[in-house]
Amino acid sequence: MLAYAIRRILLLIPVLIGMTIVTFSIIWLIPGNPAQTILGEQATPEAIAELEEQLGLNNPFWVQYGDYIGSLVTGDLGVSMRTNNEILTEVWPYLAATMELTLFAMIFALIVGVNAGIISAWKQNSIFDYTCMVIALVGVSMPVFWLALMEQWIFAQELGWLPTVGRNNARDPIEAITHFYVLDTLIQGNFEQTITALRHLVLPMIALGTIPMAIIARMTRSSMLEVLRSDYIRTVQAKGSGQLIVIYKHALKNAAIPVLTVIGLQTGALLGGAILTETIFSWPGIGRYIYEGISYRDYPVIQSGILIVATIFIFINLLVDLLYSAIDPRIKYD
Amino acid sequence: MEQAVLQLKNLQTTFQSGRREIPAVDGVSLHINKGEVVGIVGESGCGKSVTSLSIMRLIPSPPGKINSGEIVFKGEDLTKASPKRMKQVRGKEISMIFQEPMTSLNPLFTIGNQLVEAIRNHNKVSKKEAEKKAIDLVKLVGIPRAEELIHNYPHQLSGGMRQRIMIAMAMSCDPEVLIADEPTTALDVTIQAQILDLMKSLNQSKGTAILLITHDLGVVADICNRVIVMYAGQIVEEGTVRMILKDPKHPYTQGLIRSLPKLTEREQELYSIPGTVPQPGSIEVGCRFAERCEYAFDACFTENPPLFELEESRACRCLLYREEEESVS
Amino acid sequence: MSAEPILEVKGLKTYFDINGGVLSKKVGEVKAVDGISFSMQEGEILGIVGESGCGKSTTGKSILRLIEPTAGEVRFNGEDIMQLSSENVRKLRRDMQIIFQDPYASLNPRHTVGKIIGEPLLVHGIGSKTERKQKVKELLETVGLRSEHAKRYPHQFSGGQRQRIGIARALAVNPKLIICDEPVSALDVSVQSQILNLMEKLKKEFKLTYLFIAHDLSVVKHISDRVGVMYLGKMVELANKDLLYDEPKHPYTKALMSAVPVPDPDIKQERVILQGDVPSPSNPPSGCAFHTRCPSCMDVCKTDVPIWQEVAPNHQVACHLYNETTKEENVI
Amino acid sequence: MESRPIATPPHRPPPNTDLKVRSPWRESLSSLLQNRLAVIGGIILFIFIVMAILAPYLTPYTIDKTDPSIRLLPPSGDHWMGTDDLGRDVFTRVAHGARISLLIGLFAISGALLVGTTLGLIAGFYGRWIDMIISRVFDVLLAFPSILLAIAIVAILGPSLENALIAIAIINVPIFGRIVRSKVISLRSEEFVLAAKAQGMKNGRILFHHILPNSLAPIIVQGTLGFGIAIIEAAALGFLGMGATSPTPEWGRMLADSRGFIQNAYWTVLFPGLSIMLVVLGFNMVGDGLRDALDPKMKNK
Amino acid sequence: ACGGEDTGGDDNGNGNNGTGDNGNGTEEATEGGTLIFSRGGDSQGLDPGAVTDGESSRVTKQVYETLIEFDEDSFELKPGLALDWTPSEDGLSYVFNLREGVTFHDGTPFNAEAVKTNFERWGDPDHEFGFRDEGYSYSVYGSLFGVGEDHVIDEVNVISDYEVEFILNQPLGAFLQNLGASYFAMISPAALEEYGADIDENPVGTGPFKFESWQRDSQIQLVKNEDYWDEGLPYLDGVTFTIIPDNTARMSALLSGDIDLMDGLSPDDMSQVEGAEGYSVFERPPNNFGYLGFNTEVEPFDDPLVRQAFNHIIDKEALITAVYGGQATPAKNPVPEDYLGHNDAVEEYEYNPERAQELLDEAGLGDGFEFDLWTMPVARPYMPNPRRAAELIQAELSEFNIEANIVEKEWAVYLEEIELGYHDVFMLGWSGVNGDPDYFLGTLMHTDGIPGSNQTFYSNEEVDGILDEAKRTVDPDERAALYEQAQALIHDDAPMVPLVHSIPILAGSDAINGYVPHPSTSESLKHVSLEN
Ligand SMILES: Nc1ncnc2c1ncn2[C@@H]1O[C@H](COP(=O)(O)OP(=O)(O)OP(=O)(O)O)[C@@H](O)[C@H]1O
Ligand SMILES: Nc1ncnc2c1ncn2[C@@H]1O[C@H](COP(=O)(O)OP(=O)(O)OP(=O)(O)O)[C@@H](O)[C@H]1O
Ligand SMILES: [Mg+2]
Ligand SMILES: [Mg+2]
Ligand code: NI
Repeated sequence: MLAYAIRRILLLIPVLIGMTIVTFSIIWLIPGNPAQTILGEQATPEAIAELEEQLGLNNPFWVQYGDYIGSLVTGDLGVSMRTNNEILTEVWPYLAATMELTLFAMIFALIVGVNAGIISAWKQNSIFDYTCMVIALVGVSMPVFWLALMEQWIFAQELGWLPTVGRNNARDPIEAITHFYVLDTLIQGNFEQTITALRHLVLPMIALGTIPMAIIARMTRSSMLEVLRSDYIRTVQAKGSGQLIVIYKHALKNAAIPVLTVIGLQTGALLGGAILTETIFSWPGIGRYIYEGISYRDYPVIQSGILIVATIFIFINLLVDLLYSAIDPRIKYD
Repeated sequence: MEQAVLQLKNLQTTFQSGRREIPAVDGVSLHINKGEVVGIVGESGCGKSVTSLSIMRLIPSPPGKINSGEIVFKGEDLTKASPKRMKQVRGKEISMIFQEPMTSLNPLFTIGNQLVEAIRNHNKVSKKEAEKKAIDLVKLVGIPRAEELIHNYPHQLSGGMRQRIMIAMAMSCDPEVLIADEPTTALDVTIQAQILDLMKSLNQSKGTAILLITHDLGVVADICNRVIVMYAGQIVEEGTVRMILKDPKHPYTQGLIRSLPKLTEREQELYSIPGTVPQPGSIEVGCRFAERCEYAFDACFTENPPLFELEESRACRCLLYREEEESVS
Repeated sequence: MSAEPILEVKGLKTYFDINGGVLSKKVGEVKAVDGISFSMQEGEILGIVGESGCGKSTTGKSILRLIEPTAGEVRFNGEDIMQLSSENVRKLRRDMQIIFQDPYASLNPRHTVGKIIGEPLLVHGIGSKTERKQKVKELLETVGLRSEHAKRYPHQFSGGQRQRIGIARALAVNPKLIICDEPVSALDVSVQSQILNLMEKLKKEFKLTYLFIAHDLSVVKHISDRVGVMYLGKMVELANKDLLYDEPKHPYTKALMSAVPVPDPDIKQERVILQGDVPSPSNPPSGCAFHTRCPSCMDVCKTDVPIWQEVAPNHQVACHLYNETTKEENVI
Repeated sequence: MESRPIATPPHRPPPNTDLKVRSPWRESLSSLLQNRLAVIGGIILFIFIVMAILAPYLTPYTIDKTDPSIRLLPPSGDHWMGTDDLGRDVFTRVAHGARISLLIGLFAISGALLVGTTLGLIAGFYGRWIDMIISRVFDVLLAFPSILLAIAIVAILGPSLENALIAIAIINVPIFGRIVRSKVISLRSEEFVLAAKAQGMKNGRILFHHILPNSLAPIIVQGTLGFGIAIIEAAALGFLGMGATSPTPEWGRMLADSRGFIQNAYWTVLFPGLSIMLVVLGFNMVGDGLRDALDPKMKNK
Repeated sequence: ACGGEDTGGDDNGNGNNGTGDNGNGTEEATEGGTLIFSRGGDSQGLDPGAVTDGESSRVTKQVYETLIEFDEDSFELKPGLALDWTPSEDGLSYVFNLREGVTFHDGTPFNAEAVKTNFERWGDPDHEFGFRDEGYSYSVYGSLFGVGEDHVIDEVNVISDYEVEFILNQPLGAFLQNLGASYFAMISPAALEEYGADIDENPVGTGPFKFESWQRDSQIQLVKNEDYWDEGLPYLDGVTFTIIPDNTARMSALLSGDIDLMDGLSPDDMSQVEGAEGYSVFERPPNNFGYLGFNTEVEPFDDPLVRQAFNHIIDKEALITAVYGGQATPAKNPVPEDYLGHNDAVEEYEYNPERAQELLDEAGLGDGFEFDLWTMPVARPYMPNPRRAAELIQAELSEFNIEANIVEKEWAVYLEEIELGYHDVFMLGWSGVNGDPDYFLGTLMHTDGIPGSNQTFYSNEEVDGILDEAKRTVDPDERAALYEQAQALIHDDAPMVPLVHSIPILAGSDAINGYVPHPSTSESLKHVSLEN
């Protein structure tokens, strides 16, 4: 298990290096002068030239890449050009905001998706099954941003049930400790604020979680069906175990393996989809951070932002892989 | 006649295919006596597995269903049993092992866990006791190091060992009937010999009746008392091992036996039955073997031959024996 | 027996690397075929039997260089195949063909039967288009199918019919040697005998030589002239079939013979039930590979690899029981 | 054998004369046509394709003729989907948008398919270091959430429809590449490929006559599903202002531009979004159907 | 209230300090409450001199104060941290009397030294608090007071604790006006010392509100400065600036009571706000200029006839209806109305397709042509929806068979490339910061602005001469005359199509009293109060 984990981590190294090359060259290739952006449309050319010099933007590619890797290795993600702050420290609130959102979205997707999938597979070809699968089909076809807009329109603007945007109520701002607001309010014992934080989470969570939910539901159903047809399930039935044991002990664990893969992959989709959801719901997360970085040509922020997201993504997939080997004893020995 | 523990009466099991219902098993009647070993032989797709799964009421539904007939187990018709009752029957009174030892155990649980589950399904015992029982069972099927082995996962075992575990699991509650669906087909001959040996000894020591499904007549000769030959969803011939192997009546059985290359005799050319097994449901009238039969005559294509009782525990579904039947009765 | 052998295999070894460990390095090897030698005369059928995983298929494929062997010599008509360039091997394949076990997997599901059978002709540049068509028809009839079948796709055929198509394909280029890798083990008995008969007929008709791989002893016995028994990558015994079946010498062969159930209630033979399972070829036992299961195992078997020797005319065995020299050496 | 009276020449039914040639593709097609959802999906797609082709003839309006005097009119007989803030007919724009979305999907997916399949074939067939390099590149590309990578690529190339298309093609390359690679690797050890080799075929022939046609099923399925995904991705880029430029009536772009009117003029937001969803739904339904129809597991055995 | 202050000053100060003007009843102003102000984007930084964006000055305006302040709703000057000021005859020196008893939020006193430190920080390239190595730059300072050789402020001398003298090396007509710009606000020298380059996240000024916290892309919290020199002010306990990028979403947040005041109300949503009980709309006086600029160096836009034709083709009224929701006035000059020197006599090119066709025929392009129309990717106060505007213009031009290919670039690339002249025609605008016409004309139309702020590449020696002279002239009337003359010339050359002076709109709850939007986009909220 440990050897397997180490092996998997070592295998990540070339990917990580590849990623840094990609992130770095993306930025290097982007047209536009960051100095101009920093100074804005009403800046003088002299000021721009001066700033370029300071930022070392005139060095050749490999020198800049070398510097970049050099500082990455020491844990230095660079300094945001927009804010002049260390990205490593600055990024946390954004990251936490995104993580809170994606976490909730994933939990939502999992709870709804897995259960819908199980029941659909169990009651194959029932009305429930058909309804669920049609909903799931529509779900996977849903453009996140449109869903988000529609939700906002209907539930926030027309019905006024839930807040339109943001993470908390500006009148009663949540005091950030970990920047996971739900957690923070719980730590502080301010349950009223917990409710506020949760209310703000509902719409973006559903918007972001719908596609993974649909995909998970479909995946759970099909892998459940496949497992339910397998020989060992027949064995379990033949020895007289009850339906619940068949489904929840034997079938689900086996069906979980492909579902886990989907979850790992969907986390990437979530992190990517966050950029859209966060834009619509004014969620100050990493997606917005990168997006703002792009429009300000904030090179270090784009580089590091994308790198952070991609790293999280591959580590989640690593986690999924390790989880496999926890579930599936065959993997350890491979 | 001895007392039958299990009796199938005119069992028909169909599968929905598009709009058609295709009978995979079409009017099978058979019985198994206490402590007896009955073999079912037949070519691939003739309905052997469907018959056995029907007994366990494990036909995947949809698309399959038991259409008609009775499955009488000790006087009780299992086709009418509630799911709860079936849960009791399965594993405790009738148990089953399957062809593929490689895929028949859940790969994600230890052997011990799966054995314990089987034991605790029918016996109110603590986990500890169940585990002890499991170790005993593993020992019973002739695997050394049982204490260690129950902590292993199926993939750590060889095919033969897995099949032994399957047998152990099936024997965990001393069932009255053990259905074994091609238990050795996937195994090598030397391993097959081990498994057959084991089954024989269990049959002798515990008196478990065994319904052995196979397509290997050699296996039948080795272990069975009585043989049932199936062809295209129907029983075509039934009799004791000796009768069937030494004096087959049905042209199909005859052909089958003649087409086997024999280890013990010398032969120039093998006999072969022309043609192939018909798709289930493709023949509506007439003898299902008629197309391949060298003795077929006109009536074979227009009449459905019944199963003629030829002598005690001997029957044959062939119009050639009509007069004989008539004369006998 | 004086003629040049058509196929001569000497010390053939095929190992597969096992990769693993942290950096996916080679951590071991599967000795799938571990030093096999035999030769075949033209027109002969050599059967090879053995338990699953003992390396039968790998032997067959290695001879054709479908799998690159690790070491050894394969002489076909006196020419060492192992030394040929891949282009020459390609050309040589006109003379050596293979029929596979699985009639479902060995035919390209997207090609018509006509294309499947005609393709070898095409790639070897045999005949014009119409000639090839004609040849395909002939071949189909030769193997007992109808010429109209050429337009159909494999999935429209039953297993036995598919195996006939596979045979027709192998025959298309008029090969001299056909390696049959368990051609009947996926088939039902009644169909199996059809195919066996067909193969025998073709052999006579086309003066073929077969290397016939199977795990069913009775099938091998039925069809072969000589039979080799493999165990764990090694040949343990090779003899004329009657000799082998009547007087098996190697303890493994004996056990194997006795384990085959005979469909005759009158024959109740004494079974030699072997203990345990076949060991893994990635970690074969020392000495004689069979010593872990051998009922007549001696000390020497655990340490020394028995040599492959002729103990009787046309009867080769690798077993210490028949090795006077080793015995003596051991005694000393 | 017992001597049984053998009947007069048995008149057997004529042997099975069903010699209808049923190619695997035809069979897949007919099973596709039996799949109700797939047919519905096909109909949806057909409607959108017709709409795309006939877009200029469906309405008397053009996509760019502005008329502030009729801005933000609700749906009516004249304007089936109302008008937008510049007084343009929303239906006309949605219909033209179908053209754009379908073309984006078509080009992005064909590009990705071509490049991905080629790379996948090479990697899977030749193995060794080529496979190693190509696979690592795929790994790296797949390590980025796709939309993020697309955004980054558009940022390099500059926002425009063509560049969005290129970005979407690039992010889809490794998806196709991987599928093809793994399919090729599994096919490489299939017996029929080994048989082809044994018959003395050259690599090129094996690759293009045996491996490629048998890898098509997953490529087709992924192509269909990917088509829908590409349309969503293009719309997402358009929504973020990184895709189509004005006055191109690209759906995502239309959504972004009309976002502010959702309360006053919901139709400007509802219809473009609904169109995206329906087209993608159509592709998903057909793709699912194809998957079932082409799934080799359902056939042969 | 805010009485009792000594209205110092000369002709510029008009002593109108909050009482009277705004009828929102200062007397019954309730104290307390936190105002939630929501806008579309975050501030870039909170060092007023180092930022150019409105979202930053909106906040710094609360924390910092300038020597001279503008009147509440215009660019009229009035005392700020300086009570009065005396220019020398030749316009080369100014002496400022500073307000006494003012302390920075960190407790250090505001005095002449502080003024000197701040100005030197902006003007001296090597100043220790310049933080230029950390990426700081003072670009507005540079464009208003010049950099390097052109630097206008020669010296800043401390005469006494509360008296400071500015020595200029040439007269600068807009000098005092410049000082009113929110950029030149006084930062505590002690804080500069303490925070160093982090000063832009730890603002310490003298203003009515103190900085409390800033969560990037989320919110900025300010709290009341209890020690504010203007007794009794501010009324509010604090101000929170939040961000909701989308205009409509922001409005619904307002209508649901989540926020009190919002910037950037979409004109199409005005009716909603007006229809809602308890909310109203605020209009900000126009102080900007949106235009369609030609690259006068490329064909066919080097031909004034074509440029004039475009002026006749574009229907500003339609533009204003469709894109500005009526919230804009058509522009005929670069300089906004009400500005010193705005030439009202210039006769606007009216919407006249026939005339346009004539001009095009005359230029030999009657059959149409094709060109690239560069469109801004972001909304600006002068151009709330540039894409829509471009689509409209494109549609109008297509009537003349002129095909405009809309080109979109990312904002930074856009700015960079139009400076380099890659474009044919582009859209842009300009916002005033100091209420002075030079900031519009000198930057946009002078040859010195090439390459740089003059992206039309318009170069007319005569205009250059007039603008140079006006810049050096101190007398307002003389300057006005010169600028009017320049505008007439520019109008004839038509290097651009002046589109609009837009009227940005805000919306707020009726609980807000005393809020007066200032033309410069940022206003102090010290007179604002919230009814509970
Ligand atoms: N789940 C199913 N759905 C549809 N048809 C089925 C199903 N299971 C079995 N059948 C059909 O029922 C018939 C009998 O199948 P069965 O598995 O009983 O054959 P068998 O005799 O056990 O063959 P084998 O020797 O290959 O195991 C076959 O023709 C098969 O097509
Ligand atoms: N490509 C491969 N890579 C690694 N190991 C292999 C490979 N092919 C075969 N082996 C191993 O080589 C050994 C011999 O395999 P082979 O297929 O030759 O056996 P076989 O005798 O044909 O068995 P069967 O009767 O099951 O067909 C087995 O242990 C197998 O696991
Ligand atoms: Mg079966
Ligand atoms: Mg094999
Ligand atoms: Ni006979």
